[in-house]
Amino acid sequence: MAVREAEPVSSLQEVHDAGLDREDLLGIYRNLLTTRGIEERGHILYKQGKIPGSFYTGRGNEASAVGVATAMGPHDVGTPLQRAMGVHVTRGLEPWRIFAQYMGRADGPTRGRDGNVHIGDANLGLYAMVSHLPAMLPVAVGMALAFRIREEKRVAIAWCGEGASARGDAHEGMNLAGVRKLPVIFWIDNNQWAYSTPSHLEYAVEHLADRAAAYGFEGVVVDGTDVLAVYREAKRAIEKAREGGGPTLIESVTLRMEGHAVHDDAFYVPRELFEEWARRDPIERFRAWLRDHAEMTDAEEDEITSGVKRLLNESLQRAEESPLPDPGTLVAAVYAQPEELDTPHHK
Amino acid sequence: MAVREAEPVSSLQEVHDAGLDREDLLGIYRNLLTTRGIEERGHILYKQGKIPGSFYTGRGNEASAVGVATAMGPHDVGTPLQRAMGVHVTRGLEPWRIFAQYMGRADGPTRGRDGNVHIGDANLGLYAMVSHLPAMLPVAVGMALAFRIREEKRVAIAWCGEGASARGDAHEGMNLAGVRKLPVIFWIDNNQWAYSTPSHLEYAVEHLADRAAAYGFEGVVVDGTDVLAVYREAKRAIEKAREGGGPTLIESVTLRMEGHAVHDDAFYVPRELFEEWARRDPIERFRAWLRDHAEMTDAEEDEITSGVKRLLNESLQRAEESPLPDPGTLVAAVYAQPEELDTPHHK
Amino acid sequence: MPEKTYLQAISDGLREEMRRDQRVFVLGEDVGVYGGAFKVTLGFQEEFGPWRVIDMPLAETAILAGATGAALMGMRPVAEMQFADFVSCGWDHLVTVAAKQHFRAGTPIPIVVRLPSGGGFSGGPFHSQNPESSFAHIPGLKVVCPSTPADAKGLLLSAIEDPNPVLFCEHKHLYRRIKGDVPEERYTVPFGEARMHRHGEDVTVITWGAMVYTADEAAQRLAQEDDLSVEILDLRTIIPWDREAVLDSVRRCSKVLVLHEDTRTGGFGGEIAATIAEEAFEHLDGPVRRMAAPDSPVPFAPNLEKAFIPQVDDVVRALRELAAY
Amino acid sequence: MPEKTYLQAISDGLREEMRRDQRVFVLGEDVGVYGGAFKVTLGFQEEFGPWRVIDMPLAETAILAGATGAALMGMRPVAEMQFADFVSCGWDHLVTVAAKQHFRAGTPIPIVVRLPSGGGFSGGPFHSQNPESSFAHIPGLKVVCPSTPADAKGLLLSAIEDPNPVLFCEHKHLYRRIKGDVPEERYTVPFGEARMHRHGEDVTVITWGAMVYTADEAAQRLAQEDDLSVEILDLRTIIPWDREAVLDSVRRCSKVLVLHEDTRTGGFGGEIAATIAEEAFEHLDGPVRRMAAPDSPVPFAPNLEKAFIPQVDDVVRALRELAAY
Ligand SMILES: Cc1ncc(C[n+]2csc(CCOP(=O)(O)OP(=O)(O)O)c2C)c(N)n1
Ligand SMILES: Cc1ncc(C[n+]2csc(CCOP(=O)(O)OP(=O)(O)O)c2C)c(N)n1
Ligand SMILES: [Mg+2]
Ligand SMILES: [Mg+2]
Repeated sequence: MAVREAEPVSSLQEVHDAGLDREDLLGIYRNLLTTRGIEERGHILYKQGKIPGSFYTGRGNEASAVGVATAMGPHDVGTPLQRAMGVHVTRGLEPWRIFAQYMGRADGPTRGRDGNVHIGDANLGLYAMVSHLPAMLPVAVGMALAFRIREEKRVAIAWCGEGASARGDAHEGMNLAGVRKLPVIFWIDNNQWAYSTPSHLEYAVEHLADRAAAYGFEGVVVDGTDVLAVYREAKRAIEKAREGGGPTLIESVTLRMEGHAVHDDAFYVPRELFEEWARRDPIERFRAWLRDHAEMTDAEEDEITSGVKRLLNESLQRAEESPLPDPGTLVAAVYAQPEELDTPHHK
Repeated sequence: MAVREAEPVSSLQEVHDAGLDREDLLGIYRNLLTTRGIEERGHILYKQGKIPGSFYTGRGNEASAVGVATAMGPHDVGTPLQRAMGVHVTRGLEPWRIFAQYMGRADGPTRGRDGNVHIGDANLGLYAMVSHLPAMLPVAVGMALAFRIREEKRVAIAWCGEGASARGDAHEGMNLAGVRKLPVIFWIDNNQWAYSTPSHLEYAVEHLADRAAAYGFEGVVVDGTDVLAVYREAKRAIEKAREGGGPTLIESVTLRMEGHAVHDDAFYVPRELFEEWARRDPIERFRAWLRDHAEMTDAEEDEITSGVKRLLNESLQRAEESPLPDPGTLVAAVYAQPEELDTPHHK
Repeated sequence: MPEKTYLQAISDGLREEMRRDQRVFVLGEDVGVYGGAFKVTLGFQEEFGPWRVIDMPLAETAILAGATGAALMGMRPVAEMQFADFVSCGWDHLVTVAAKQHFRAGTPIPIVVRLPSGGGFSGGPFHSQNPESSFAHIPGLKVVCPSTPADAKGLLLSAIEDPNPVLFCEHKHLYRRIKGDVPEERYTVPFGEARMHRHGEDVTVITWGAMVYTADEAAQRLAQEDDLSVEILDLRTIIPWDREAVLDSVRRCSKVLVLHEDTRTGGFGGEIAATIAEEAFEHLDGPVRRMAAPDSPVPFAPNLEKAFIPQVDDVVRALRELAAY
Repeated sequence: MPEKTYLQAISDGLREEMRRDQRVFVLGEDVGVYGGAFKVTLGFQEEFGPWRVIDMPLAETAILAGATGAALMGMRPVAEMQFADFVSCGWDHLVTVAAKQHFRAGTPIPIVVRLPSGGGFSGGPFHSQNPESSFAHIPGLKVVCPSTPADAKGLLLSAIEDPNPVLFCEHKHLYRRIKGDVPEERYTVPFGEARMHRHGEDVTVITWGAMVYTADEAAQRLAQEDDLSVEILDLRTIIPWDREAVLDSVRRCSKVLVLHEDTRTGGFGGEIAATIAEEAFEHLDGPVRRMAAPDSPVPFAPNLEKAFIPQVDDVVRALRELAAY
């Protein structure tokens, strides 16, 4: 099976065909801005000394994250990673809780027990990542296994970085998904670097999407800065999986536009590469598209921009008011209690 | 890169071209017979209650094992598995020590500390397998890494079953080998079953050799019952690796002609499959070839057959005389002493 | 009440639970057509079909993470490791994801991992290990080691009900050797309650798994030959473990041997002995003795393995020494 | 003798050994151009080239098994885990292959695995763990936990010389915080010999790693405020560990606190406490006390982490209680 390289999206009609109306498009723009805004404010919080530990962002990856999350159905699930803040935003995690998480406060989704982007609200179908990459990928496969067993038309999305694709967990998960034709999408955010390590030291195949053939399913390469192409490819793969067509591996190509984390100035990335990809900034790119193809007005744009700004400012304030977590709850939090299984997820 | 399916070997000339003279051919026949003879006698020992634990053989896989071992150079190394007794035989492990190993005696290569085919004489370039499959595969890659670092023209062979190819270790090892173009051959003995599990529940690609493309190197499928084709493909891949051409994945197709182990009657394998592959018995096949193409005489054949029988009978006797291991040595054996590093291997 | 083998009790308990609860399913290597390496799930696939008794690829992380993912979606997976030893291949998943998910994310992971454990039949270094001590150190996991058929069934049902990852160590050497009465009806045995295997007054043995029977033989011999009264406490569950029962027994007998089949250094016996030394210090009339396998891999040859696994004679000797202290 | 940070001592020791011995090479994630996540190998690739300082794919089993394979071919690999926590991804290789190979096959595996360990700076559950207790239970591995710059260098060279797999736990919280005199010349610190960090008479603290400094502060405070004389023994190596030094100290002081940063249940402190309870029973004037982190993952928020890792106040309190016993 040959890898398919996805075309860019060029017309409003094409987008309509893929199931998005104009409101959806403006919503995507809002989510992109919110995503970047959260991470930019995160940087400020970090400089203010309010974020313990290190700080990771997904600058450059906003379109990839928002695009795929927009394509997910309400009952679909996923295990997003450190560069995929846009997934949480799109599925409705409130920004103030993300800020609270950054700062290790009681109202962060992990209540200060874990940090960074190790978040996921199960009520939104998102399950918190662990640092060990890509340990949640085979977990997403297990979710798809449950859907298959129960014959539910739900799909799981498993995120992975191009670097982490070298780990055995990626292989075991993809192989199982291929063997059992499970409804799971492997979403590889290929941002060309794994910390300081360039892709040619991580894998020796041209496109990671080529790997799909080794597991008996389809592989697609998409430009991760084109939010609509991302959406279209994600949608197609998700609906295919939903209808019993099995997994798809989608390699979404971007550049990690900052260091690995806040302490890393990415000296090892050629400056020209940054410049080149800055010109392909996913948000600016979509803004221009909306002006050209969807006639986004100045007023609409202002409304969105200022709405996002207001939301984030309020969110920051609310997060700062969130209390410190209670050390007395530490040990009690380790084990689940039986009644916790009486939730919609554990029905 | 497309998978190459290797042609059968049909003429003496072809074999000469691949570097084997008539003596070599008769030697291969002797090794095939010895390999099968060891395992047949193992069955008898087992029935006599002389083999503790379970008992595993590689019936049907003799040609695959002897063929690749014949192609290895004197300084090449490898990590053979449970169906590859022929590798040990070909590289010169004395049968009496194998019987001693089976019976848990002091003269087995593991001195009774490990059992079965968990053997490997480092002086012969062979390193003992562990049960956990395929944990020695990335170890073989590490051996190749050492050769690459020191710029030695040596090659490592990593064995793997088709079932065990589903494990993360296989992926991590192959990926590293591809990235660094290491001199290692991945030898997948595809005997169509992993214990009771058929291949279509282990992987969803047509040929496992297809996986090679996912790691940026060449894949070959060879008929594992054709010892000369096995030899030719192994030789080609080994010499390519030796000259800096990087890894090759060779999928050698056979059928496991017995149960997974002695306790398993393989009820789940269709009888017709056994019958079909019995007709392709690797030893009978090569015997016929030798008669047809290399004019093996009755006298030669008798000499080899009776020589093997004599060797094995003597070996059995010698093994039975081997003492029980000394329990007093147990704890002292756990850690190596510094002087053990003063060997050719740790120069 | 029917008498069953330890293996049959596990098999029947699991089958009944699968009949009762659609969410329970089995996944592992060769668990389907073959019925599992030890035949615990023999006939299950015929009854429940290939999507509730799933033959998995040879890939322990896929099995365990697959179980976790399915559990997060509301299933009750029971994963089988073909041998407990192979759980090392899924170690990262268990300690990194399964153990920590509730603490971090608040989502329970109700999975059971069945681990055919232990030695005694020349399985060698890779088919004989006891994994309970390694997992007992990882907060977030529960660890169960039944020794009787009735406990095996009752603890298995508790494990399936439990909202946390449970490692269920089945001792292979008990599978067909040990028989006992097993209630037909559904029942659970709670975690964290030790079983008083044998009442005694002079010295206590704290143990679990196959060593319960070794201790029992030793106790019988000492009762006859030395008129010594040995108490045997079968922990049954390692995490959580029944500190109160242990301390109570030690306070009564004042001398104690902690006995396990796993290797000594860093084994869970150390935790128990240390707890006794800290919390029952004033009640001790002698040093807290431990007996365990020596610090080596499990050897293959029968005579080596016998020297490795604590034997009745060894326990008798240790208890005599303690009694004489 | 120059003063160096703990990190500099490790870096310099490793660099000198690579200059001296062509067989020594480094492999790990981002160890080359980047110089490693903590910059221990900064500048190494320029000096030794890309085939002796190898940037590996993100694949811990490939790194560790790669090291083992190279070691079998006569190299002396020093593998870096980016954080100690990630060694869980290579657990199977270490416990199944590396630990057992010599016992089974007689082939030594001279590898060193560098493990940036420990918490104290909000690394959260996956960047703060202490792996020594888990590995200490696996026969065939050695486990080293230096606390001073001089020991870090000397033990690293011993680890490289050692014919066995050595897990070298570098405490991240000491990297830049702790300075000390480090001899310029090549020297080794032997395994299995504890370091007397502070002489005392009333009560002994057995500890290692960053807790040495916590214990030291507590001891200073108790000397001043309570006129209590606290002895501190820094184990330095966990496998092998210096039983004689521990027992000797306990026999002299008769009261003992075993202290570690890792979680309590199943932690190596249990092994030490149990050994003391068994072998120094008659010399004890009080219960063998243990102090360790509670049984939970390492929390992220600074106030939670402070409640988790034993603090000077906690140690002071425990020692006062012991002294008063
Ligand atoms: C198993 C494991 N090993 C090492 C690390 C340390 N680490 C964190 S991120 C990273 C690079 C990840 O690269 P990639 O998968 O491409 O994701 P990206 O950060 O580029 O989004 C590394 C090595 C880790 N998180 N997990
Ligand atoms: C990691 C691991 N899990 C499970 C097993 C148990 N087991 C032993 S052999 C085997 C099947 C192996 O199949 P394959 O790789 O095809 O090799 P074959 O036995 O067919 O030669 C299994 C599941 C094992 N050895 N290692
Ligand atoms: Mg990347
Ligand atoms: Mg097979």
